[in-house]
Amino acid sequence: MPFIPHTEEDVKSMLAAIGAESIESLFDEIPAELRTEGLTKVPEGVSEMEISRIMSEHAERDSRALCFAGAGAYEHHIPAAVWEITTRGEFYSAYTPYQAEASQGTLQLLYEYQTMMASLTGMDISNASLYDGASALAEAVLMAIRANRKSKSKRILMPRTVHPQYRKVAHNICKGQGIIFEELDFDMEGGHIRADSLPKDPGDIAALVIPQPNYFGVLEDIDALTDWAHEHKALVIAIVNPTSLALLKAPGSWGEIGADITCGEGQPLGAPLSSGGPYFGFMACREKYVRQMPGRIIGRTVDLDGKEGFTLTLQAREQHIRRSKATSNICTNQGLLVTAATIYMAIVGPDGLTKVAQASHNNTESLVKKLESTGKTRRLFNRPVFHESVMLFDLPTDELMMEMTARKILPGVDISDDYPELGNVMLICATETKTDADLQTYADLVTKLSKKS
Amino acid sequence: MPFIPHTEEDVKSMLAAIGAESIESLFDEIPAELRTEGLTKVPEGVSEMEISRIMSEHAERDSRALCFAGAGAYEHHIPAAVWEITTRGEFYSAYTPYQAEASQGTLQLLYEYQTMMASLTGMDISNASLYDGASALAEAVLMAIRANRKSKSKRILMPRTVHPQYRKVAHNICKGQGIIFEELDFDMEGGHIRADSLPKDPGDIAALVIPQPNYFGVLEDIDALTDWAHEHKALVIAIVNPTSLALLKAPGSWGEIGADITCGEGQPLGAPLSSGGPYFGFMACREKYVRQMPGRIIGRTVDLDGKEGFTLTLQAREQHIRRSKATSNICTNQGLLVTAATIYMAIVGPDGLTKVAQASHNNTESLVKKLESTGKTRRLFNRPVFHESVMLFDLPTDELMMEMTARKILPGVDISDDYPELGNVMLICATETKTDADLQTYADLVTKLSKKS
Amino acid sequence: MLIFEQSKSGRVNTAQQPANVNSETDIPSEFLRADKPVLPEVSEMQAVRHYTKLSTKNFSIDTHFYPLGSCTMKYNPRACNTLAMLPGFLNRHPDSPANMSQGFLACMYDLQEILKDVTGMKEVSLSPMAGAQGEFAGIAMIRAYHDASNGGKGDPERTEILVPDAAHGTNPATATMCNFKVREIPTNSDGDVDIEALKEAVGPHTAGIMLTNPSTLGVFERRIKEIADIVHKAGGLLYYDGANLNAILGKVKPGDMGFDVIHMNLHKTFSTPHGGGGPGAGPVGVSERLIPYLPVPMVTKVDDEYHVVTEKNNAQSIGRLSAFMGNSGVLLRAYIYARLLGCDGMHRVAEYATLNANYMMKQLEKAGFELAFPNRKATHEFIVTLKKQAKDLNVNAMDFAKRLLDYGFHAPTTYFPLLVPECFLIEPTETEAQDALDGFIEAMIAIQKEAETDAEKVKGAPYTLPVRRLDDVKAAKELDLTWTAE
Amino acid sequence: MLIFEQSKSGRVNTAQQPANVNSETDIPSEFLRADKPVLPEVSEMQAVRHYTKLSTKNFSIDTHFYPLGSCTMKYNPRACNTLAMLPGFLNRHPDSPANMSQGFLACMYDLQEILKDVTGMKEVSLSPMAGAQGEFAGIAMIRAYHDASNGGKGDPERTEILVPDAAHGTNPATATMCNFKVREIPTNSDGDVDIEALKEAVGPHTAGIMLTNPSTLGVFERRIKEIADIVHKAGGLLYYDGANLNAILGKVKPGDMGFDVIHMNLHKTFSTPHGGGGPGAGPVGVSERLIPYLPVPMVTKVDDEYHVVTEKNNAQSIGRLSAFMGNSGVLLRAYIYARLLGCDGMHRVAEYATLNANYMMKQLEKAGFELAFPNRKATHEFIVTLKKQAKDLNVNAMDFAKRLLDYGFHAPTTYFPLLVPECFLIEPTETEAQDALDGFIEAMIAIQKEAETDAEKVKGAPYTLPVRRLDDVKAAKELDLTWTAE
Ligand SMILES: Cc1ncc(COP(=O)(O)O)c(C=O)c1O
Ligand SMILES: Cc1ncc(COP(=O)(O)O)c(C=O)c1O
Repeated sequence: MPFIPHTEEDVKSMLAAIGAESIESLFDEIPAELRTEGLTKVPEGVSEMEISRIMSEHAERDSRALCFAGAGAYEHHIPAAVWEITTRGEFYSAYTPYQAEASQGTLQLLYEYQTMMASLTGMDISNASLYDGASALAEAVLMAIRANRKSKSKRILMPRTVHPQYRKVAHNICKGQGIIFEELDFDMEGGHIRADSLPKDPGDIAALVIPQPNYFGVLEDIDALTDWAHEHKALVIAIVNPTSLALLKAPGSWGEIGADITCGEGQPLGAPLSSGGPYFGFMACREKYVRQMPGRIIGRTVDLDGKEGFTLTLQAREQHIRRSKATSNICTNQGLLVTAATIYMAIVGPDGLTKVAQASHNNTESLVKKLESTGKTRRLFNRPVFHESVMLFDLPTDELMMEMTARKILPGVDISDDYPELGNVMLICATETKTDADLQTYADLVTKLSKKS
Repeated sequence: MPFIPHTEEDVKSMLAAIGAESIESLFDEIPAELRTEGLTKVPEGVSEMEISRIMSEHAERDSRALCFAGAGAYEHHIPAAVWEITTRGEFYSAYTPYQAEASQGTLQLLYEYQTMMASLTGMDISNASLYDGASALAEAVLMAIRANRKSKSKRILMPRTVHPQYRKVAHNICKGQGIIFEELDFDMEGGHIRADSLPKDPGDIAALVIPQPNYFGVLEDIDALTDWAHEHKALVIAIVNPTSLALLKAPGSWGEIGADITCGEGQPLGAPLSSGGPYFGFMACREKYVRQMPGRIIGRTVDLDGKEGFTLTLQAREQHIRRSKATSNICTNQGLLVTAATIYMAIVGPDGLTKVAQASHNNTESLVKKLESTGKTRRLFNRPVFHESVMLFDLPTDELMMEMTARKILPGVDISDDYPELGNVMLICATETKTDADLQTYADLVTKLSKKS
Repeated sequence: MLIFEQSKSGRVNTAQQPANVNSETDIPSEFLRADKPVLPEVSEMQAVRHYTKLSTKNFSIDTHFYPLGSCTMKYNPRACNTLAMLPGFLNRHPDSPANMSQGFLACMYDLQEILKDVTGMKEVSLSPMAGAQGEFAGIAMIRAYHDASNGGKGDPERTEILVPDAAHGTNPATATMCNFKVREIPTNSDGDVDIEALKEAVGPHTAGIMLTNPSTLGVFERRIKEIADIVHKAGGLLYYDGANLNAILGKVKPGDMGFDVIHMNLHKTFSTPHGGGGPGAGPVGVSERLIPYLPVPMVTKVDDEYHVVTEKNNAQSIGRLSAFMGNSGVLLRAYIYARLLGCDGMHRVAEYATLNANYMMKQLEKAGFELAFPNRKATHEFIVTLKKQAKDLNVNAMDFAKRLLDYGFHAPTTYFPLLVPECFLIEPTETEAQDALDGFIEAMIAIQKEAETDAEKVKGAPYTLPVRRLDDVKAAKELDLTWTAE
Repeated sequence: MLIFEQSKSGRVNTAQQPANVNSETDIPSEFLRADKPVLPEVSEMQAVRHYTKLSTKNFSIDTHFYPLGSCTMKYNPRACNTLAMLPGFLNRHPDSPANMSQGFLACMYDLQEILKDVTGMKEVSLSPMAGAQGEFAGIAMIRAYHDASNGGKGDPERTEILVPDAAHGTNPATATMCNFKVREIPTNSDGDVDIEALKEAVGPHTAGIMLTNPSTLGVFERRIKEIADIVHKAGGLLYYDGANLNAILGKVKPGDMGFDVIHMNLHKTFSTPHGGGGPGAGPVGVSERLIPYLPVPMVTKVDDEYHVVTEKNNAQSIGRLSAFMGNSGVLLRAYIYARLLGCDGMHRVAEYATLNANYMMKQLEKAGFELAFPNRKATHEFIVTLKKQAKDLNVNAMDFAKRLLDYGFHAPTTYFPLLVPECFLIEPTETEAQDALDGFIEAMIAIQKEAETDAEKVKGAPYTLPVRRLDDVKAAKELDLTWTAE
């Protein structure tokens, strides 16, 4: 019996202790007419040996492509130590640290994580994770509505330069509560939100979302946008790539007084691509908003002997205490990914992260140049980018995708569906994992393909 | 600086404390004329990211073949838990447990291992490992010479059914000490040593080596051979496959009084094929010979408070104490592999190991039948086998090898070089990892190839 | 010591940095960061040592019996981790087209099928990232269903979700997130829903009810069919909180009980790791009428090829709740687990989980502990109330919990459900051997003796852990949420 | 508790057994086992829990500073493990033909080249499985060389191997295994070989000398060239015990010092893990004249293709010492480590190892500890002698060692080399940060104070480990080497 340790003898002695005749009799409170005949579509059990082979074959089927796709999920090098430690049983198979004394490992790590994220984002405090970047944005919006005491509105200004899936998720999660998202269109030359295109008199708005870099990889005018929002009593929700923060201005320093809430996708910090998850959403904010923050927060305190220790705190915001009045319904979050991220940041360090960011930027710039020199594609927007760029191709992007993937190259993400006005565009990304030879391979293939067609 | 934590400031303060001007000056006792210009053939350092890619490419180049080779290295399923625990830092990066109090994890595990191996082999005691099966045989021979007080000779009877490489290693290691190996030839029908072919009056011999199963996979007449040796005052050195011992008679029960020393290759117990190593040699013996045993031995004892604990014991046999009079020069052994083996045996258990052994036997028998039914090959020997069999092919084995490996099938081990008298023979093995479909694939290919030629 | 306290400015791990990076950036300075972020500057070894040592300060399934009620802390097979982390799976970009994804999608499709069978629901979407997000998806579907009623005109009256008072906090919190009002339904003394109160509560304002069955009180709701009828008749839908699915796998299916929508906690029933707080996975299954509203993406199979279904294909869907396909790696682990168990193994889960719970319940009762529902069978969990101890000895459930840690056992769930005073919700799970159960029972008996003879000892626990009892009040009052250099 | 004490007859891990095995065996019963072997019958979780917990009872590099002299306990980069365990490497059968092995063989070939460069030797064979087997290979080559001298007639007079008294036990033990007599050479008060004694010892019976340089006394043998000349002139060869190679990487090459043969401990200098006692790898390098005798297999490269060299190709080889190619997986780890370090990194190893050792030596001296060789520079290690403490306070090196464990430091090597009384051989390695060194020094100072004020406390140590001081005498007298059921 897989994973069940009972011998026949155990069962007998346990039933005797219970005073029951059979295991079956323990289920006699379930009305007979509800009892099922059993499972019919679950296949027969296989041994670990068999499933290992099945899974290895599945994994090999989708095997490693040279990946130039980003769009919210980035291939970075992850030090081997990160997951070797993260998957140690004591982290991997522990529950949420409700019994603080028996969970000091996880709790101290989370406190360290909060410190790192607060510093990276330039915010006062950080929570201990949300599900992913998209849902973190949704939670940030709900939080902003609660936090902005100066505004009575449920209007959120949402640039179209925010990741399209994030916008959908924010909408899907927030719409029940009547939140209104008003889209801001972008400048066709810069691929950014022009500060001077913002309404002079926007009325009562709760918050403005500012992505940096934005979905196109482009850098927004964060200072002007932030100040504009604050002038109009709106809060600023920054949505950022954490790797970029080693290089780019922290949201806490945007404009005159900085953003109010920062959120984003934590995946670049040590989480493998892994088909889109598990990743983790991060969220940080100004101290004054801490009681509006969703998710778990760890505090440092002392024990009976005055010794330093760590514990979950401010639980009165959470569903298990506040129930229908909680700041969010989130309970299980993405702890293990935060474990990996913390170890990742500790190993890579501030200089390492800066180099990862810079190398990713440099590689992308270099790829863009190589691609442009094929004469078959060009950079669409003229603003500086972080590590992604929208390329306009001569040939149809679905054809490019088909031909390239057949050669085990993922050439980028086709964003023409989400932005039909842009034409044959592909969002490309070359992180630090790419060599010059890799970039050249891509460019050569473009040349070859376009010749063919 | 890879793996060096010093900052420039550290270096300065440390040099100041030492009173040295530079790191270089710390080397001034090395005569100047000996100082090297530096390394010239070591390539420039690469990052972990770069080496990861290099090694992944190397690994993929040799990627997984359907393996029907055995001959001393067997593909078995290894539960995932085995290496996940074995590579935990506390096991992986610990030294030999010289400080017993700080090594109870390793020591208790080794004590458990000794218990398991003693029981599997039917011997009284086991050491904590030697390098591999071949060198364990060499050590067993040297030990037998020391242990056999009734014999003054340095003659060892060594069947040709022992693994050819093991015989070479035993010879290479023992020849310095003047050990004489006398080979026993095998029966061409059975592929075994016939007890009735043994000399009536062999003279003074120190030991007889008995392999079970032998190199051909064939089961030897262990009882008769053992008793013959003991009649002639020779010790019996059993060399066995540990997986087979779940099914086959333990050396401790061979003949009237059992073998005296048992050794073998531990690889089947949880070590991956891994190009031939690291594996581990095991050795077990009768209690009376314990002081002749090479290698480390762990004993159970008590601490100052009377609490149970474990420690290295009988160290007076070892080189670090006895120096030139030690039972062997072995120091570092194969601890981590023993860790894996112990966890492997604990997870698989006695019934599991029996099933692994039986399934491997059944699969090999079934493969032999499928191959024979192609009409292009036949089983060479008529004696029962464990999980290997010598097959005589119609077509040349090097051709078979070439064609099969081109199709990612390793059809077995070509043993015609070591046994030229046998003709076009291949030693094949199908462990529990093979499915019926795998066996059929092999047979079908043989049919196809022989048609071609 | 915190990792920051081991940090030294200028220390770098060269092996972990991309080489030859031109650091003169062409990004205009207005976008750049001026200060260096407070990340540790430690060697790789220092980091390894620090986090390896930290890990050993945790209790976990791999080290301790962890009878945490409602959390299903059972063995997380190591193979599920190893196989889900094969490079082929880890390297797949979520936007890879279907031609590069057949291996992954096949697993997802098969998992959907398995979950349909297990729950008796008609269709399943895997994407919710934990139980609470599954709940959100479920309640959002209930809203979408009502909104589409009356020929698309909707049913704006249906503003209430009914929730038993024993429900998990995520249930009411979810209802609120979907803008429903929450109305609590009381529990009767046997742990069942108070049917009379339910009858009074339902009406044209009832959008639905959220139920856990077996409930978090550790008993099976026997009149579930009646409840379903009452709610359905009133025009409401039934939501099944699948946190306790472990108790009934292969015995009874939520679909057969009359539920319209269910979420599963794969990190409970399908033994994916809890990871010190996640990640989880909370797939949702629905009855026929809710199929159009399922969250995307899902996976379909057409002529042996697997495809991803998105908003484009399902216009009525409540949409996506994550940027990609939820916690894919968790779903892979659950799939592997399901295949390892197979049909037979899955039946046994509920059987042995129930056997273990009833055994512990009986042995604790024999030892003099008071059960919350002495007349009921335990399901996969049960409740002991320590209210007598609290009153007579001034030793409460928290004290018992902390003292258990000293005995090497993780404490059961305490103070939940809220309606049982000084409660211990105990869930041993099917993967624990009788020895572990007996060890726990003996510890409880020993602590009871201590409480009687030396209450202060129990109240001062734990003594043998990395820290003694922590000051939660100080933590909340003098917020210290990030480290700063002195 | 032992794993056997958790065992219960009839418990099986179904997931870990091949399915549908026909257990009616056709093997004749005379060959079959009658009894069930004493292997534990525990669940997978019980095994995981047991061995996970056991692991935490160890000190290790991943958890503790481990300044074990002569053992080079430095950080074992995790990537070396992860990459060496890629499925492509793990699944390769050792008898795979070259066409299925180019990836693996390329690594082995490159490693040979790197080791040649590092040692200054002409050719390298990777196959010995640890230092001691490397020594065996080396001494066997020296024997083969002498046997082939005199135009093949041999030199039967050469029966002696010279070994300094500070040598590691494997040196004399190896000489014995190769049937040489061992003659010890004394050390002078500065830690160098006593040259006069050496001159007296050499002669026509001298087959060779085994030297470690820097020696295990932590000092560099300054007159090495002179020693080489003396031995060579007498017709003997020089063997270099490479256990201390870490001290001189890139600074001086054994080949340039005049050595004829060397073994390396890759599990020291090349940071492959010690694994609680192995596996290691002990490749050997040789000067021109010993090339023909190198052990097989080796790897050659012809036209960009890699081939395995065996006895067939090298008739004079001392042959193979393992069934296959030695500890291949260890060699892979060493190769990865070498590539990560590269040329520059390798130079730095010796530099920072030496810096750390000299720093500790000076700080301990300042704190009042007595150095064995106060007039010498430390190499990568150095010796403190606690003979005064033993005499005056009755607190010996073992007591200091055990007490250090309580302070969270692994003890240095004690009582080796044998010629320094009450010695601590301290090797910090280059991967330790100054903080760790300072922590150790402070602990030494604290223990010294304890020894002065409360000697019994030190003598009773350790107090904070899983067990207190163990009774070794009982262990050896009342042998208990295997568990048996009561
Ligand atoms: C009864 C019940 N419902 C819902 C949940 C919420 O699930 P999750 O934590 O996965 O969001 C839990 C989890 O603890 C639970 O026990
Ligand atoms: C100086 C010296 N020589 C030789 C050896 C033997 O090496 P191994 O343990 O790898 O056999 C050691 C190992 O401790 C050593 O320190």
